[in-house]
Amino acid sequence: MAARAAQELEDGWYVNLGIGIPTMVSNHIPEGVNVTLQSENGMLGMGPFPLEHEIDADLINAGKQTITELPQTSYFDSAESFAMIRGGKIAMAILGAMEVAQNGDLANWMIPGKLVKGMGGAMDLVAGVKRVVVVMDHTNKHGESKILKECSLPLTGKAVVDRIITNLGVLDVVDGGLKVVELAPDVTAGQMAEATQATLV
Amino acid sequence: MAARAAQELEDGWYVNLGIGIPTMVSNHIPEGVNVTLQSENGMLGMGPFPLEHEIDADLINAGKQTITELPQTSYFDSAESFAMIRGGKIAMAILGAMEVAQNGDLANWMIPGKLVKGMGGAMDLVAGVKRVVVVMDHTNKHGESKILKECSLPLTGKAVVDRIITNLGVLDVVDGGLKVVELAPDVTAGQMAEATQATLV
Amino acid sequence: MTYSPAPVTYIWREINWGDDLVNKVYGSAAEALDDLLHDGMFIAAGGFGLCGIPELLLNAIKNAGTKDMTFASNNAGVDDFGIGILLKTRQVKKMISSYVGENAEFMRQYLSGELELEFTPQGTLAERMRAGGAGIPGFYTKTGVGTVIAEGKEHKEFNGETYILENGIFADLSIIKAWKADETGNLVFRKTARNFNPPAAKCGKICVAEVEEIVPTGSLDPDCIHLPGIYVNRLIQGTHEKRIEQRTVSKG
Amino acid sequence: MTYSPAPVTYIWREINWGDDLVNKVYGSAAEALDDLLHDGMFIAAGGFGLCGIPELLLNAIKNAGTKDMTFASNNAGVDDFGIGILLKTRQVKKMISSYVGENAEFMRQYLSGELELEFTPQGTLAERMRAGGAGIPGFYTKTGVGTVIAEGKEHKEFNGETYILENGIFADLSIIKAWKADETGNLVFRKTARNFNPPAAKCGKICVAEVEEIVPTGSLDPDCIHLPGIYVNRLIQGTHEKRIEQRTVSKG
Repeated sequence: MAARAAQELEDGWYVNLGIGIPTMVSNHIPEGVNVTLQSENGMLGMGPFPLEHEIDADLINAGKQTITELPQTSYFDSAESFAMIRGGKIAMAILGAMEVAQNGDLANWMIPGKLVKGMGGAMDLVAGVKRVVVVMDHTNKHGESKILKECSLPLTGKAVVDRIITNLGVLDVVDGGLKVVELAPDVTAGQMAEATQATLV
Repeated sequence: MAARAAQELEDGWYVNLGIGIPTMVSNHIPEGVNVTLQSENGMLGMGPFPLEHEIDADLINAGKQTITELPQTSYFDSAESFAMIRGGKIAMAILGAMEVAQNGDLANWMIPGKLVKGMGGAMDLVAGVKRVVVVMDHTNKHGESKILKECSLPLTGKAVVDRIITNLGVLDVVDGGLKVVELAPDVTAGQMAEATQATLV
Repeated sequence: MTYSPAPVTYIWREINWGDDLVNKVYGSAAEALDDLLHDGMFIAAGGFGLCGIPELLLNAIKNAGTKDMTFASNNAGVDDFGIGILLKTRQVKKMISSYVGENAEFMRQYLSGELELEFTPQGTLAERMRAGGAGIPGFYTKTGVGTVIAEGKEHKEFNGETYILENGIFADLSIIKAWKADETGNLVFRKTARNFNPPAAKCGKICVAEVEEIVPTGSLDPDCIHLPGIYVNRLIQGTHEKRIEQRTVSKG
Repeated sequence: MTYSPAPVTYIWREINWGDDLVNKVYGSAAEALDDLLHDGMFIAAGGFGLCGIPELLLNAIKNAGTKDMTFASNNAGVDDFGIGILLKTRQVKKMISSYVGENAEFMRQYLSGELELEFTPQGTLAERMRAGGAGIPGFYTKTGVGTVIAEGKEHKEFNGETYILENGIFADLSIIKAWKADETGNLVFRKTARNFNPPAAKCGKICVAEVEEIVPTGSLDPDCIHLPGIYVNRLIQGTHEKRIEQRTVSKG
């Protein structure tokens, strides 16, 4: 999925990759595609993890992991960082999700009754960036679809998702429901339909 | 008046001196009083006019005059400059005026029917800084009081002036009117009262 | 798991989002603006007085002959420099400014009704640009309460004090001037020539910057980038007149 | 004309505006905070995770024993570092944060009702601090529209889209951490340790900064001051642990 998600990236883009699965996307960015990664704690041009001797407590990403800088890196404060996010300057965000609805509603920050850690920058990202791509398993551990007619969990954003990439394929949010754009290898249209509660158009 | 106005300044203050008469204030800052002048075009720590060979087109004050920097100088953009003004970080502004009313209303930016140049940063300054001191002649060229019960000209700010320094003395805006704080040398209380249309308390 | 993708239809939330982030350096102001200008457009411009103005881009706009433009710019230049050159050629329909005192042609057109003028307090103008760039369509300020500026605007109480609602500025194009850029568009300004350039840069759909020098990527201090390259879509290098409005000196 | 002034009665618009701009350097965190702390106060703190947090000032607040405090801070530290140390001693009544996942004691107190929590999206929190410091009591944002965050907040349409009103944060005290300062309080931050420190600094009535090094005034580049000294009332220099939350490395 990370590799497939990496194919969403286009040369010259500024993108934000959410904490968790999507950070793996950066390991699969295609040759010749030069993207600049934003880290919402205040950095454009996020580099790879450091070598042991390069570790710097003042240089972390939004997941609080130690990272490195690149020649084009710039640093700024959190107000400026979210000004560019909210202002639509980021071309794309790739995020994980608990549930996505066919109208693009996204739930990825809390489960009522369970430990709530907070939304961090997720609500800002989905409200602000130009294009939101979700990367997640198609179903939960009980085999239930995470792609729904309506989300049951509290929302992170309303009608914000543009595309969903799962282990079964790629779906786009369009008028009236979701459109299957690709099927993963060895996945049939029937399997996709069966694993999807949302309306496919 | 500039010398008297300079006595308003206290050690350690950040102040903004308006364009015109008040800039002369900076020539009279008392010994031992270390104030930092803000220039609203994006500078703290405004220095004196340059020597001929020091002139720099990239270094001007809000009056578009060439100036110099000091060891403590910092530069920033206009949004940041007015963020600190609006946010009340500037201890005092000293400004010129056409009219001041007894409730602190200030008019200093336009005369209806005459050429209007614009308010520049004056409305932001009077709305934002902690203390507003006006320096002006007590009367206009027709001998009419500029210190009024109510302003006749369009306002720059409503109830914003704290103190007025004129050629006749110093007045403070208090409940119910203006209080004479000082009389200039050889000026009597009667002369002050006669030249002031506003209520003196 | 990897698999080959099928052809893809993108669903953009906006169309015009800056399609040329890779090759940002253009040969001239005219080339950089080539496909961006159209009559009736709304441009945000940096600069304070004649300091830090995008003089090369303004010249190119004059030469392009684009008409009926609205400019958000703190000042309107002087008769033969800055936005003044576009007033002379009647290319400007409306100005959003805080101070236009140095421009006689401006005043003539304004008083004769040829030119629209929206006076905005200087700090409100800077904040409106910054807000537009930050996705904030409106904010409350005390500036202008009780003055003509507040007329027709929503008033609201916060903690017992009255504030007015001001709107973010969203421009079609930003034109700005910086000191140095790297090839990715990271910008550094010099002294008070920074002024309105960063907020103006942020509020346009596309931003074109002119600089005195383009340096190799990696040679600017990443802790000292005034405007990150994400805000800069196109870049030109050129020679600037940098005219001085008021030459004031101390006695030596 | 000059004449000698009579005694003067000042009319302050606010009382508490920072009376000690001249001698900004204090000997220790405890001394710098001495007369600023009181039970029930509202503190804005810089830092993201454990990066760039004012660790010396937090320790001094713990030692001072100030109670019932409200903190606006993106995170709540971990159990034995950052704001976590004040949670352990039950000095905090309420947190305004976007993410508190790393703190078990926090969760225990929150779930048991001992601790109030106001979740604010990270960008909204940063902007609310910046707004408070900029004299903006409210602004509109799309962030959180249609979510629990929007409940009870004013909704307003701009250009056909719905936004919610968020309020500026006005704190009693700001505590922040920077890399270098000059003696006038001009601050420079290092890499991603800048984060919430500038917006947190701006929204307090008084700001106390801790730095790794105080350098002579004039030795910082005036074009590269991240936070001008006007925002910094008091200053201390000290040694920082700078704990790392997630040590992640590449294979060499």
